[in-house]
Amino acid sequence: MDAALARAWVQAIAAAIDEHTDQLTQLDSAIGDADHGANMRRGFSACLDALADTPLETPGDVLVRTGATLISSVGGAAGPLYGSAFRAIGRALAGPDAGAEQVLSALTEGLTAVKRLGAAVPGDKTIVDAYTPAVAAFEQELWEGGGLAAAAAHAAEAAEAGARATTTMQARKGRASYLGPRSVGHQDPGATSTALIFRALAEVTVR
Amino acid sequence: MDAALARAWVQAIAAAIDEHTDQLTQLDSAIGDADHGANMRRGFSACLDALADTPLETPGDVLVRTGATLISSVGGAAGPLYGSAFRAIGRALAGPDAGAEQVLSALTEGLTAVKRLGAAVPGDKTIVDAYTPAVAAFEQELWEGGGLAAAAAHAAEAAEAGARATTTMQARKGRASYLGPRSVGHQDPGATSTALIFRALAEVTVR
Amino acid sequence: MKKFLNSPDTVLADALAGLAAAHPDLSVDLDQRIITRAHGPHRAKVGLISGGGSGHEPLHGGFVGAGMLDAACPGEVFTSPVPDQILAATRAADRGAGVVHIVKNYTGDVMNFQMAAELAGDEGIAVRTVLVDDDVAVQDSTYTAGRRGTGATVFVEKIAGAHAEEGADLDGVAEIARRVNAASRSFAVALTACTTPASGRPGFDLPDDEIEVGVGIHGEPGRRREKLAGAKEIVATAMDAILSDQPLDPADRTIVMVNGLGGTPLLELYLVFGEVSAVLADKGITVARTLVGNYVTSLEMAGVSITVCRADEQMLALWDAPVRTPALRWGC
Amino acid sequence: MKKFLNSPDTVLADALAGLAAAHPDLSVDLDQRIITRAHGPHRAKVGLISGGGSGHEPLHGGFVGAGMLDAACPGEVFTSPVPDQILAATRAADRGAGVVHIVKNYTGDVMNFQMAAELAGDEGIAVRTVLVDDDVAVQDSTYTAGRRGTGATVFVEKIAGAHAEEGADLDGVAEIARRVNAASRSFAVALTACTTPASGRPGFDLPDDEIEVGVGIHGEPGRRREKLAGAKEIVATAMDAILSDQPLDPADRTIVMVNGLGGTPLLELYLVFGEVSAVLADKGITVARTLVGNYVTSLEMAGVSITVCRADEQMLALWDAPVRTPALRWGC
Ligand SMILES: Nc1ncnc2c1ncn2[C@@H]1O[C@H](COP(=O)(O)OP(=O)(O)O)[C@@H](O)[C@H]1O
Ligand SMILES: Nc1ncnc2c1ncn2[C@@H]1O[C@H](COP(=O)(O)OP(=O)(O)O)[C@@H](O)[C@H]1O
Ligand SMILES: [Mg+2]
Ligand SMILES: [Mg+2]
Ligand SMILES: [Mg+2]
Ligand SMILES: [Mg+2]
Repeated sequence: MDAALARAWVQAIAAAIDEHTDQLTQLDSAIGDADHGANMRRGFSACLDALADTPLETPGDVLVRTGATLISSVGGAAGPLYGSAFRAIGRALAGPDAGAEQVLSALTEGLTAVKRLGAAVPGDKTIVDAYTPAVAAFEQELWEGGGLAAAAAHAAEAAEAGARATTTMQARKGRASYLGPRSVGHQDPGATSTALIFRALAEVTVR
Repeated sequence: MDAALARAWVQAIAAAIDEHTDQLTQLDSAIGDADHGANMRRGFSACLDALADTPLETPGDVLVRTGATLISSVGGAAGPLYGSAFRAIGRALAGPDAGAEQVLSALTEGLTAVKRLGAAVPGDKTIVDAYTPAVAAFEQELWEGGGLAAAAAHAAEAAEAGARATTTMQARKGRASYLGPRSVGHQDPGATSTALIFRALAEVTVR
Repeated sequence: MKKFLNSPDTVLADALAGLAAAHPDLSVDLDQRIITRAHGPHRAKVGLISGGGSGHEPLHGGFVGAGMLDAACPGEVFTSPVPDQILAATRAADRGAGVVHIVKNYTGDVMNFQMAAELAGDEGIAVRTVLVDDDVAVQDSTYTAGRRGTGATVFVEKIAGAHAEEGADLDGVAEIARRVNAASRSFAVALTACTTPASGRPGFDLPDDEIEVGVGIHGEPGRRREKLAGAKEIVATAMDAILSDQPLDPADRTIVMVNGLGGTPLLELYLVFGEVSAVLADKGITVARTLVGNYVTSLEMAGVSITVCRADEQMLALWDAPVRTPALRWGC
Repeated sequence: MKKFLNSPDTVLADALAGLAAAHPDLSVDLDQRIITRAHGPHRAKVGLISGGGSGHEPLHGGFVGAGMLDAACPGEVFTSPVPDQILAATRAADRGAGVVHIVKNYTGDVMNFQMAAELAGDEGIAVRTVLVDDDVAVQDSTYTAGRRGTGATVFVEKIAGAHAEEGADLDGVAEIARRVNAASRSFAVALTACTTPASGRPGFDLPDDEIEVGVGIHGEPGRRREKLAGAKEIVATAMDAILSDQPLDPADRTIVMVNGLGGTPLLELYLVFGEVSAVLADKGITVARTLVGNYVTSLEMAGVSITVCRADEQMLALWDAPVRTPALRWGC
């Protein structure tokens, strides 16, 4: 992954979020406060602006800047969580062009950042429930000899499955936890946006 | 009309209002503030209480007390208007038993009181539009040789026709006038309650 | 109908009990249904009372206190009080210097207050009646009951109250009250209807993309229906109505209220105020004092009224005078 | 969606412009999105800031002023502010004596304030964070994000604000803020959902004869749904939840708030307050101070929250201390 690919990834996320803004908001409406779509759109459109006029050399620079922009524009739970994740991913991608293995460890750093900040574990009905299986699938594919594109494709599928699997969970973190058993039966908005983020990675890596 | 008949009239009005409370309120909802039914019910149920424990000798005493009770319990436009009307009717029925002619002039006094206080003329879409034809029909029937019961029956019919005729009028008095042309197409609540009052008179005079 | 109540018949009684419990500075007579100051005034001053239907809270009970009203008499929801009640409030407010009745111009209010004023006169209490009729949505013509009294009531009660407090005589208090009314114009727009406890149903049905323009404060439909528009356009409509009725020029200083009708979030009221102040700034008119909030409501109606008063120096000074009521308080 | 707005994307910016125009006592930085006092304080004192999503007005901007907050940082509707914004508010509030962050306990608020506190620490500003978590509808367990912060925020901001004003040091202000929070419990009930500008649709569908019990202030559904009941029963449910979590005894003195969630008429809030005060009177518990009105709202949601604080002498004295903000004002 080079700086151009990192940029392409962020642009692809922005496009996906734009397309799914309403879906994310309606998911958040059912078990939260109906702002996740607007939050993510505001954040990634700010990222596009932030990246537009700056020459950045490494994928790390691009993604650290993406994380910082998310933190300073999103707010809510998603801002710090995704912001920290992208900053951590970026920090782990210092060179001009990272290989698939390095991308794996960067993604893992991102997950660690999310878990450290939010203290969620798998099963809590959060971002972590999409992110964890995505990283595992990414790793598995590399282990089986696949390249970046194949790993990303598997990660996207796993993230989507992970997001779907949140439907039957009872939330134990974030706003949805206030609903207790009533949170069951709805897919988690954050896990859903995580799936969009991995799908975007899969898309740009095959190009 | 003696005191007993006057009492019976007030009781019959109370029963009729009770039955039509919701209708009056919904009419008032369309072109006013949705309280005419509740206002009239509160007023006439207070009249029942006020009359219950008091031996009153003349129909005038009964109806003056009815008027005073309406004034002190109804509020809104209907309270002073109907209150003044019944006080005026009562004041014109001093003796123990009034003949049909005397009832006519008492009813006329009531109408005069309404018009003096409210300054409405026929066509303004108010109580006056039911009251005026009712008194005219009452007089006509007496003139044609009818008695109290027949006169009251004709008055009731005329009041009902008068109330219905308010539907096509544009209000020029009371709250409905704020609606301008939008007041057209709805029957006036006050004219409707006036028709109930005359219908009640017709009912008790035939017994 | 979804409301916090025990029974439609006891709404007013129950709410007055709560008002009494909430405000030790008020004295609430639950039998006579009048609200007076719990303390003072301990000297002769002109009494100031107002009343009208309930459902407009904090009007009028929330404006009883030092610097504003001496007593309020709330009727049933959207129903003017009865003469007995108004008379009781008049007596309570009378300290020998006479009493001013501030009456919003509605047929029922006017007639009931008039009867009470006659009764008070019979008892030797001097009464002056001041009619408030500021709503430019209604033409004052022989085809209407005259303009409605709405938002300007707050301005009249505050400014006349301060004048009474500083010792003005009966005619002086009535005179400034009339001047404030004459200098004030209001216009209101509703996004939704409201439901009275007695009716149980919304006063009108409004499609999702339409608004009622030129509404009063009794849940009635407005002068006309329009398509929902942006805040800027809606404010332009309202300000046009207000400013074409009483043109202002750059030298004028104003008191401006953006008032919620009960169901509008404060966030939106501020947004509306922003548009109002932009319109006035554009014309070079000074906004000298402001009120943004729920002051004259129509139960839970989502809507907003705008009131503009062209204020002279005396009015501004009296506006700034101390006031200590549940709903307006400053300077003490 | 029916709202007074120009575009869902500009709601906050437009409302802040209106807030700035409405209150000369506030200074509103439209770029940084922070609200500070326009005048003073002119001496070193502990700074007090709070913030959170918008849509809860008058919280928090309406509580900026002498005797209460030094600055507020409003996020987008129902979205906590971002660290930059909180940092800007922290800087504006800092007069060398440190700054207390009053944070309602929501995952997003907590994380953003924590990041801002770290950044402020890097700049040498001493920050103490006080979490408000008073809502007894949520269990504080590993199965939830902990109790939500709701109505008690007003009590914390008022009392800690007064303590800061009288010169208490950073730890002293944080300590009393924590004590007020620990002594306060809230519970809320909704009759209707609310609609955020970004979503355009109500947060939930509620049949005409059902209510949401145990709601928060972000338009989310509550803990459970119940049949609509009379005010007395609804209040009994809420007071049970509050008093079984923190039993009070007759010697206790309380500050009680009956707070409208935005779309409830004041008439009904008073009615609810009457029931609350009857419950407390029944148990011999003294209501020493009261607030009835819209203080912590959830856009136009029809609903009510009840907050009870067991107040000691110091808290009551600080409650009574002068405050001069748009939404709470007395003693000056
Ligand atoms: N502690 C946490 N750890 C990981 N993810 C979380 C946590 N809390 C909340 N989330 C995620 O954040 C999402 C909500 O984000 P958003 O709606 O933008 O913020 P907010 O909840 O503040 O309104 C949830 O759907 C969930 O996936
Ligand atoms: N000036 C008037 N003269 C005669 N009748 C009037 C006048 N104004 C109003 N009314 C009658 O009063 C009725 C409304 O009564 P009600 O609803 O009880 O009082 P309010 O209008 O104060 O709510 C109207 O339907 C109309 O018939
Ligand atoms: Mg959310
Ligand atoms: Mg009516
Ligand atoms: Mg009425
Ligand atoms: Mg949020």
